[in-house]
Amino acid sequence: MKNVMGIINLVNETDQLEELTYNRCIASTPFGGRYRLIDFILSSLVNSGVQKVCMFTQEKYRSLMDHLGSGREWDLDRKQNGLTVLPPLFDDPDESKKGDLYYFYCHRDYFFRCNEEYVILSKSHMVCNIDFKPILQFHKEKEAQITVLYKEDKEELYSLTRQIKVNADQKVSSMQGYHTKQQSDPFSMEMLLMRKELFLDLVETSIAKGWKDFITDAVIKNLDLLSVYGYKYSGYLGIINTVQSYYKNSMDLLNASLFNQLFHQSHSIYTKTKDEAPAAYKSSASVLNSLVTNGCIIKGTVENSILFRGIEVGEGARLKNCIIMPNSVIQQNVNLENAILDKHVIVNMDQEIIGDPKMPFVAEKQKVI
Amino acid sequence: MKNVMGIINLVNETDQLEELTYNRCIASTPFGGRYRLIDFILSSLVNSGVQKVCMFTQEKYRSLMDHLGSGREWDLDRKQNGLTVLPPLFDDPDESKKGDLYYFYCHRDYFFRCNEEYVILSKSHMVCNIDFKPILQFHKEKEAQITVLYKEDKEELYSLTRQIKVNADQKVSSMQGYHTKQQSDPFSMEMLLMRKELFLDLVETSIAKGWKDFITDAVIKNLDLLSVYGYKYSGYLGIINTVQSYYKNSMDLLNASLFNQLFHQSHSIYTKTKDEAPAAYKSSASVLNSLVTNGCIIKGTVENSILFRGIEVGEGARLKNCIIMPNSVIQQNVNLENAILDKHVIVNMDQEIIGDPKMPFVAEKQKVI
Amino acid sequence: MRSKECVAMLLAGGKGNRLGALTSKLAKPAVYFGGKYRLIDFTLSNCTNSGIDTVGVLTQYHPLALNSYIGVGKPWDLEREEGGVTILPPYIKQDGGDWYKGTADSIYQNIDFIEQYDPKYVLVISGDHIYKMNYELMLNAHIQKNAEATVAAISVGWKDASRFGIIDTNDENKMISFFEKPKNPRSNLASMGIYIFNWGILKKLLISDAKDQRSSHDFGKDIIPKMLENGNDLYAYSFEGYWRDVGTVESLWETHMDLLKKNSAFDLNERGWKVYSRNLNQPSQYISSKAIVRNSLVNEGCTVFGEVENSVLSYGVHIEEGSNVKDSVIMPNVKIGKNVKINRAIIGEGTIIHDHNVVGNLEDITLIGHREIVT
Amino acid sequence: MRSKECVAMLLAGGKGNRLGALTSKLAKPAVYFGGKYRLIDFTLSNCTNSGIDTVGVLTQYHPLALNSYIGVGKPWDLEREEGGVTILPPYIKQDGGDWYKGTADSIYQNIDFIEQYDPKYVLVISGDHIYKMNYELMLNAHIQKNAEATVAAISVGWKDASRFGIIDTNDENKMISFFEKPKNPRSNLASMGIYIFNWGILKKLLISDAKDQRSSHDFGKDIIPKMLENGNDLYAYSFEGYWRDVGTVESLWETHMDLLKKNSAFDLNERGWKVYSRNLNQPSQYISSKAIVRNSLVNEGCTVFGEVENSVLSYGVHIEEGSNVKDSVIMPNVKIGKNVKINRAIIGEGTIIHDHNVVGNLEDITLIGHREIVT
Repeated sequence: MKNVMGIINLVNETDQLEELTYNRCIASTPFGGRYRLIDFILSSLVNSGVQKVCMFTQEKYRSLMDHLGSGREWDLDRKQNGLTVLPPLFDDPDESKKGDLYYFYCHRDYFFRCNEEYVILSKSHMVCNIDFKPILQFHKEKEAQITVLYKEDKEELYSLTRQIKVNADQKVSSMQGYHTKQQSDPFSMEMLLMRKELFLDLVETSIAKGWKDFITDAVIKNLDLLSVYGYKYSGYLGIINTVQSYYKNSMDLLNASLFNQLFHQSHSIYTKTKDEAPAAYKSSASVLNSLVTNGCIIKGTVENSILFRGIEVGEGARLKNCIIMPNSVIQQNVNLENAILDKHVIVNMDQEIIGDPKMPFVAEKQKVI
Repeated sequence: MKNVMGIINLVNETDQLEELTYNRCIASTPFGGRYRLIDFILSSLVNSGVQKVCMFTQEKYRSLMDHLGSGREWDLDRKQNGLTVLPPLFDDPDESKKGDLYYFYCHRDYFFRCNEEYVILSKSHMVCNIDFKPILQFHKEKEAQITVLYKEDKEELYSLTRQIKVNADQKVSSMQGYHTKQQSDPFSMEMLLMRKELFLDLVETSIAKGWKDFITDAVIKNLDLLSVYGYKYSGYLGIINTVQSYYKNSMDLLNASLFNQLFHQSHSIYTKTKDEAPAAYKSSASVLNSLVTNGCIIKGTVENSILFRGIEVGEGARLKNCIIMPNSVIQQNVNLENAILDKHVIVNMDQEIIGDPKMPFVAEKQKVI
Repeated sequence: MRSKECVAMLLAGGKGNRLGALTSKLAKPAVYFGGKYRLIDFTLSNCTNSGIDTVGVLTQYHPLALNSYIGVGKPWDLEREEGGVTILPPYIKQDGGDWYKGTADSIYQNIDFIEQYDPKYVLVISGDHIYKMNYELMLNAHIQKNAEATVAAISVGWKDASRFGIIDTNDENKMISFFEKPKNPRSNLASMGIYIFNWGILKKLLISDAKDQRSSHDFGKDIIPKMLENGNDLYAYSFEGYWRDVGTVESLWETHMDLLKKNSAFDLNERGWKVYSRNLNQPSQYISSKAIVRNSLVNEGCTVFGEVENSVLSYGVHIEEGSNVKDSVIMPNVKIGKNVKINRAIIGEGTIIHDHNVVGNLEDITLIGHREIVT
Repeated sequence: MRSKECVAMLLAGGKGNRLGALTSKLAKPAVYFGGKYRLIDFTLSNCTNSGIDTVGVLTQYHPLALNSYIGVGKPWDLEREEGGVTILPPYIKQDGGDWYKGTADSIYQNIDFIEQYDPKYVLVISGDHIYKMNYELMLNAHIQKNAEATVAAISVGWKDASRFGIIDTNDENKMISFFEKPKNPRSNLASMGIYIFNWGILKKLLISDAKDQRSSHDFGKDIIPKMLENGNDLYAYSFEGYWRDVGTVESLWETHMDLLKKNSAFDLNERGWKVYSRNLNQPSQYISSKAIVRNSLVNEGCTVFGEVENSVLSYGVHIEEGSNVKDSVIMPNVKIGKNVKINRAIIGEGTIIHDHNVVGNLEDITLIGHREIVT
């Protein structure tokens, strides 16, 4: 995979995560106890042997930069190759309305300097642990110009996806806009493999036509002209672009078999690490069917919940179906159900909050309840 | 100096560097063959034993971030302490008109979390190699509330400075606005030492009064109320905020004794390093009174000039009184006098450019001549 | 190279025979502790938290895991442009090579390393103690007393005193006598094996000690007694926190149990005194709906389907349904099958315990080594 | 730990006796070269540029400078989360310690290190050669030939052949014979001391060689001849670039002079094949208005007031007015006074040469060691 580079495109990601993304982009949203969404695609690329990754950022990316740092945790802090962040090159915010194609176009010099033959284009809202090697293999065997990853899923997803139709010979015959998925139709994972040359070609010709969006315009409008193949992915996949889908996919991790599919593969998911002591379960603690992270000190009852690092759960407190992000404090005798607390939230003693199981209560960062 | 933190304030730095700062801030302007201006204050702080430095950035700081990276080269890549960049917290560009006081005010939480007793407030446009330890000593001895560094210089500076009056007992009696210096009056180095508490106090009360600028408003308008002392600095100092002062101070480095004052002290100036081979002087090379950096390949004649890294000087080419920034190429038989070439400039064969010795010719980044 | 006021020399070459199977192919300071750490983390974190940024680590026994673990000291904030952590193995000189013959000899052989930094003081510490100590305060005391050497000391129970180096001092903490493992101890003030020396004096002593054929080249047995004999000014520095030498299987187990006590004297979560260690990429711990976890420390990467009580689990431990782990220390990546009972045991890294086994008893601490398979 | 296809083992324990004063307290691979580098930079950069990301460095002779220099390999882009550079000194095991007795023995003693990565191939290289080689191409040839071992080889002048290990091959590059320093060489194809082995086979050989009392535990003298004897499939891999073993003062000097030749066969500025090294914080070099610098390589931190011709200056060299340095190699921080003449000399690090001295002659290469003072 030395001749493949990764492009992570954070421009115009569909975002209905509301409070969770008021001050951050989707890519830096905490997920799964100790990760941020970006970790999954980044780790997948690195584990597949990709050594060069560039990332197009658009807005609210300060916490993402903090998280990524020099890229060291993903082994992408390199003199040769490694991680490159490509921020918008223009100062006029109006220009950003021109869409991701314009972002790519402004940085085409960067691609000219890269020697890789192929690119994998992806977004950040797909939670997965993918090995891209068989996909390159498939791409070559089919002599495809573009390979799109897709998935079939019978379950209700609560997320917005792009429907895709794939023929018996695995050719893609149509791709739609973003919709809430209801049926069991296959949908695009928004991950595309193609030659770098074709990618740059499509960017240049589409810009000339006044088009804006790579997939919606450059790919879908050229679907007849290009040989686009669909590669069916069958591993774990979470699609996170609405609060509901965030909540559902988080809760799915409490299913041990899904958890193992995502995390206990031969390849790890990497993230920024912190110096926290092992989680301390005190003698009054009772924890069932939950994910717990280091730095937690638990004296109360925790059920069907995800605790990020450094959470304190006071004596007599009860958490059920909750997601608690780093460094939040749940004081004594609090009763919390169906809730998502962002970072550094404090819930004072004896409070009770019961959210709706379909639409959980969400507390913004640093809120005191 | 463990109880002193550095604050480098890049907000509203007086900038008449024209082409040199179209796409970068003063702090990241290349200087002295292999440095950027920020390196001097940053190294001075670190060499004095300061372990925590925060930096307020305003705009055009992308190349600065690239340069600083994780702060590793300055030994500021730390878990405890180290370098923190504090970018504007607001999205509305109008708010930036509120001045540096507002920037400080928005980040006051950061200072509350710091344990240091003193702050050293500085800007980035002073080229120097200062040991701050005697200044802290002076500050304590005088029981000063604020100590301002100042300098007397008989030479014409071509830069904009703030005049300062210091009494016989070293108390500061007045400070002026920025002017081109003509006489031999003492002037402020815009470096202030004070207790962190006083700094935060001044920020808060000045904001309440609708003031904008820390020195112009919070310090100068309170000069009667505060005991402000002046510490006279006598080492090398370059003040870079106009093209003329940039050129003059660069040329000054070709004076071996000034060069040694700045660089060959017991403390080094740190900068981001690159992997370049030693400079190669070919058999046709003739180099006189010049600074040359690694990665240069010299076949022509170089006189009274500063060559940054990776410069090629072709056979028969003549450079005189020039400053050539990284990776520029001077082809055969070019004749260049009194010129500043920014990074990646190419001067094609046989070209001749003679600038004015007082107002040198400046070529923007990536220009082809 | 800027000179450093104080350079730390960390002794990490010991074999740790009394830890049995745990150290058969592993240096003692690399032994796992507290669910997440290795023993050496505590001493290295002490250095960082005390502002000491130059540490030489003396290794010679099975150092591979230890060397890889330490690297250039990044996890402990000890990756520095000047100073930081340096691993100092024995080496061959022009006239041949010598292994380190004792604690003092290991410093003697690295005089060149210390001289690079031109320090005033040298701090000598060990990599196998569990404690939090601000060496800066000890250094301040050393300087204030105008001492030539200062030895950190802690009060121990009188019955244990004869297992330690015992210090007798006057009212001003000046050392009057020092006896290594005395039969009839004069005091219960025990040396913690932590020394600060004026480098100039220590250097001379090390050079003359190296020539002394009868010396065992040990700080406690040779250097300190010689200094007392020479009339040097030696002081004791009293330490009053938690301190344990985890030299035996029993003390390793007991020290773990101390962590689990209510209001434990040793808090791993203390803000302002982090214990740093190399972090591994492990997902959050998964506690199933049938699991019970009480009064325990559990690290990331664990999956628990059984019962865990009063125990410490390192990363990657897997415990299946119906199993019960009590009063035990489980090291990384141990896999425990169904209906297993473990009691008062230490289980080494990567060991697999199959279904229905019973490990441990109420009498002794049971030790199972690394990478064993209990069928 | 992910498995690695190929692990490199870099031999860096040699004493380098023939470099005299330069290696009296310095491992040979740490000797300065080319104004900016140390010898080991070339081999480590080859690894990086060949995509090999796991390198064990075997050290035992005066390793302090070398170990500090290598650190965790950051300058060579070899600081990796898995793999990267690991320093492997000799160590003490349960049954005592052994120094490395030969090149093969040093690998034998570190079988555990290699096994961690479960590699298919092991590349054995030395830290004291100057060359640029893409080991990936050699590995590809090894795989394609289905070889059990591949030895890199270069054509040398027939008169020099008896100084090398000489390889005789058939038309398909298969090795027929190998003789270490033969009196009557059968070919002029010399071994470069660069080997690729299938790890499974090498491991067995190393274990049996370790038991062989008569073996000198050396790759060239023992392992390769044994493989030929056993009928293993050994191939030569022909290398056609610039390659020098800088084992003597003369060859060290000559290799420097090669760098200065017009159209030198060895280009330090080659784009796409950077030679990495640890960078020091030194200002730009200052060439005064009275200086003459011609056909020379000069590193940062130098200040030149005199004449420099056909020479290489490392960082921090200071040459005063009226002095003339010709056909010489000046190592870091050398201070040369006024009216000094230096000709065909190598001057060691930190040496000071006072005014009016004359160093060197037209016959031999003159060597002045490190930190000397010539008054």
